[in-house]
Amino acid sequence: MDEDVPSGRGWFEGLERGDEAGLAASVRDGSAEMPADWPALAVERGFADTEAAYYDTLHETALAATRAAVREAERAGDRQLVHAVRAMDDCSRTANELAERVEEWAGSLLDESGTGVEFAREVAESGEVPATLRTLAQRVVDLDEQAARLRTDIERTAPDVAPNLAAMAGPVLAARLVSLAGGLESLAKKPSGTLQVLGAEEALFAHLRGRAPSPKHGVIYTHDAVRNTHPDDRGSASRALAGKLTIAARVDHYSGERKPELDEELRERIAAIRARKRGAEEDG
Amino acid sequence: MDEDVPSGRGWFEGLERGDEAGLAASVRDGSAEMPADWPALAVERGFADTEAAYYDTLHETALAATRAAVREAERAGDRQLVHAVRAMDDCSRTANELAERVEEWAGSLLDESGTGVEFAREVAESGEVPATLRTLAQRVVDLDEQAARLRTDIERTAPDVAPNLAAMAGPVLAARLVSLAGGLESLAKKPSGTLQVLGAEEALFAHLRGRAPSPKHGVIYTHDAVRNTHPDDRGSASRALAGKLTIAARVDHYSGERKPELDEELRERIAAIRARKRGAEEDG
Amino acid sequence: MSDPALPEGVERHAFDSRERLATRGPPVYGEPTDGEWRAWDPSRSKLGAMLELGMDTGLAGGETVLYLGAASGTTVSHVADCCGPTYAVEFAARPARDLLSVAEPRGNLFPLLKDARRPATYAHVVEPVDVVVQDVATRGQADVAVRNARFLPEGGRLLLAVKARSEDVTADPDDVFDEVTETLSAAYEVLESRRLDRFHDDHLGVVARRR
Amino acid sequence: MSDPALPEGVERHAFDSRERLATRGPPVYGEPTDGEWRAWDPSRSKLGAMLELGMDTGLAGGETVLYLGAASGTTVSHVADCCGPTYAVEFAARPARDLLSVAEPRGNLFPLLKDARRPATYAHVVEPVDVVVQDVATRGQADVAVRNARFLPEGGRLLLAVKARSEDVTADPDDVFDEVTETLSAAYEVLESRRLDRFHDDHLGVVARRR
Repeated sequence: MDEDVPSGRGWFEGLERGDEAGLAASVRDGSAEMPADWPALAVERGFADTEAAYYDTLHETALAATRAAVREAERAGDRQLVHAVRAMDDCSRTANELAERVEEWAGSLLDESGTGVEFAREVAESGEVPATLRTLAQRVVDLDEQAARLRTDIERTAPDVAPNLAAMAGPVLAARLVSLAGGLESLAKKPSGTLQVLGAEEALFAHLRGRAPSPKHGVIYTHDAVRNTHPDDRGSASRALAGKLTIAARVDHYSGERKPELDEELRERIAAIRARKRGAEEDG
Repeated sequence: MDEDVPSGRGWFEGLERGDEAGLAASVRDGSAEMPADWPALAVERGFADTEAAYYDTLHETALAATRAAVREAERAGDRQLVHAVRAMDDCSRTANELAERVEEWAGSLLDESGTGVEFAREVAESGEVPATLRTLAQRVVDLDEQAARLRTDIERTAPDVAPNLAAMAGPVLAARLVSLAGGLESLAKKPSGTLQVLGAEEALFAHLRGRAPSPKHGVIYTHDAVRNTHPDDRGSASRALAGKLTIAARVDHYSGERKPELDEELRERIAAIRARKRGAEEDG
Repeated sequence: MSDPALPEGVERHAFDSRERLATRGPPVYGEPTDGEWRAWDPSRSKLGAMLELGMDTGLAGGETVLYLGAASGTTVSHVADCCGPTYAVEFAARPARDLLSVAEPRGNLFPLLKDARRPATYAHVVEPVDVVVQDVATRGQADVAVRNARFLPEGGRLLLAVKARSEDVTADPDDVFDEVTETLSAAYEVLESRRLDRFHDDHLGVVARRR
Repeated sequence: MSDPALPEGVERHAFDSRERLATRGPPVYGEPTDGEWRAWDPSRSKLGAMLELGMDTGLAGGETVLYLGAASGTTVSHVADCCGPTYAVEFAARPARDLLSVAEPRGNLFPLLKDARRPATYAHVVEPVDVVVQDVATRGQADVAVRNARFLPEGGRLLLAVKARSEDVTADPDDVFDEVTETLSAAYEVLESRRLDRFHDDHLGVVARRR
């Protein structure tokens, strides 16, 4: 193949040096079967005055393109997290559903009965039930252990994908928020009021149809800042928590830098809410 | 302990000799810590004129009580069948749900993807996915195998519990009908038209609300007599099948005797429906 | 034709020119008959085997009997043929269906679908008896016999068939039998025990008397 | 202090009174420095090990380089210090984040988040080069080198680190290395190969020239 006739377009071709976004996109998405003397071609075609100028632009563009690609790939890390948390919930749910079946079935055969995964664990080792019921109970135990394994993975992964959100919400709640929003980017772009009620969509829709009060919180209810705050102040606490979590998600998405001061701000805000006098302020 | 002072009431006490149901229930459900000379006591207390008369009544009552208890226990056999078929459906359903999760997750990681339990089987052995996804896929495989194991059990048990129904419908469909009716007794007591649409409750309710045509068949659709009959004749085939299955369920419940002639009657009826000329008879 | 070691009502009769135990009563499972007499097959019946092997069961005929583990009624039908009021306890529903057919023509046979481990569930029906015959194939067979000792007066007989494999599938049958004897001693004195291997693998026949 | 076997821009310097390879450039991971010079640790770098072991890499300094498998940029930072335009391809996002920091102060280092198995995805950016340095830890390492031969003129150098365990965790490393040499022969002539065991277990350093 003749090196002077490139089998694809150079990354700079058809673009201006000032078009940083276009150039970065071209580096990321373009292709050519064979390389060519791109520096010489760039000068020849007027993209750059000199090869040195070409390399300067290439340097800036490669950094920008790679930075964007890295960020996007790490958001793909958030997609793995979403898969993991959904799989965890699936495993817990199916473990509980099958545990109910085991409960009903074993209850018809054993004098002493029980409930849930713990009972399934007993049934799996019982000598007094048919072998098929024992293996069914073992499936429940397996699913429960799979859920635990997924939880461990999430606890390990979430701080990588969303360091501030994971630190503030705990890895599992962080993963659940990312999952409910459909990804870290989309979580980062949501207003704090939406994050506040993620997971309470049913109640929210009922509210929007005028049939229920506005929900105060969705899955963030499981956070200590809400759960361990006096019921009268939970609206304030939810709003404050949602606000800080939104900031954490944005920092995670746009810079990825860990900012421990965010945690401290949340702690102070919640302490203030809990400390203030009952009724001294109007509260939701 | 003094044998003359029984530590519990004799089965006949407080009852009349003519109260057959009450006496049978007392034999089944009563209790005493220690035995006593019940024949002498029965005469002494005027339940029977002589011990011979007492034994006659005991004989009849023990037969009646045991017959009822046997029938009920065999219905308990049908309850085991109900547990097994529901567990089988639970395992298939959860295997498929988790397989979808595996599919989504593995699809984000592998170039070549697939669907369902078969794909999960591949993922469970793939070296290219995280270990946790592999074990998740293994849970799918395990659940699928558990469903197969339950099916084998049902195939072995159903002919014991409901020999005629199992022979006519096949063991799994027989178990499903018993399960949908809530037991063999309640299946035996349903009119044939109800058996015909068991499992099509949604469609039936829609019909009753005037929003849909009457359903022609429920789970019996999976029976060869319906599925392999020309669509125009499926209404007739469903009715005929439901009628014969109802008879089979009744024979199973009330006598438990195997009557192979029922299968033959069904075969002939379905052959007649399939053989008759299109449009020569009015048909649903 | 009567035999001094056999209870009244049990005799040896020739069926197909072979001498076999027999009782008088309606046939149950298509066994050979000779007039009113029907063969009692020791390989289908532990008690039949005990009699065939010449064990001293103490049965004289006409006793009141509690039979634990009646199953489909093969043995208990012969017991009812030669004894008095016979209470037949069986826990499993399917064999009990057959037991019903056996009991129907026998006015002195009272079938009960009960758990032999829970005598209080039938003590309101069963009177004190002269003999307990037991052939249950669950774990804790000796314990079942001890629990049912309440139906026997002092000196009353226990005719017990013990299945070694029901206790521990891995243990040596002799150890199992020793342990059964030990457990029985809480309520019984063992008079005689003999392996029934000729008719029933891994089974022991025990004759005991209520202490 | 210069060494005839080393490229221009790579010298041996004393750090903590120990002679070590060094290049001039901004430090990357807290390595020891001596003025503008910073130590090039052969146990953190396959190319460093090849130089330390005295392999004839053919590097003179100032070459245009395509570096495949740049990881977090430790080695490629030294390459960029002593060479000309250096294209650094890395496939994994997390190390590439560190590679960005390494590349920022080096105007001749161009980081690319690309799959080295798919050269068409970066041939529109990478010019023909004098040297390909490759240290990818995936299966098919030799195949990656062959696919990237398109960037080299005839006689251009390939400096390749082969990790035996990436190919087959069970096979004998020698067999793996033989097979790699065989695959390479489609596009390269192997000039020298040496085990890097002293610095890197189960690794082979290969110097080859484009046919």
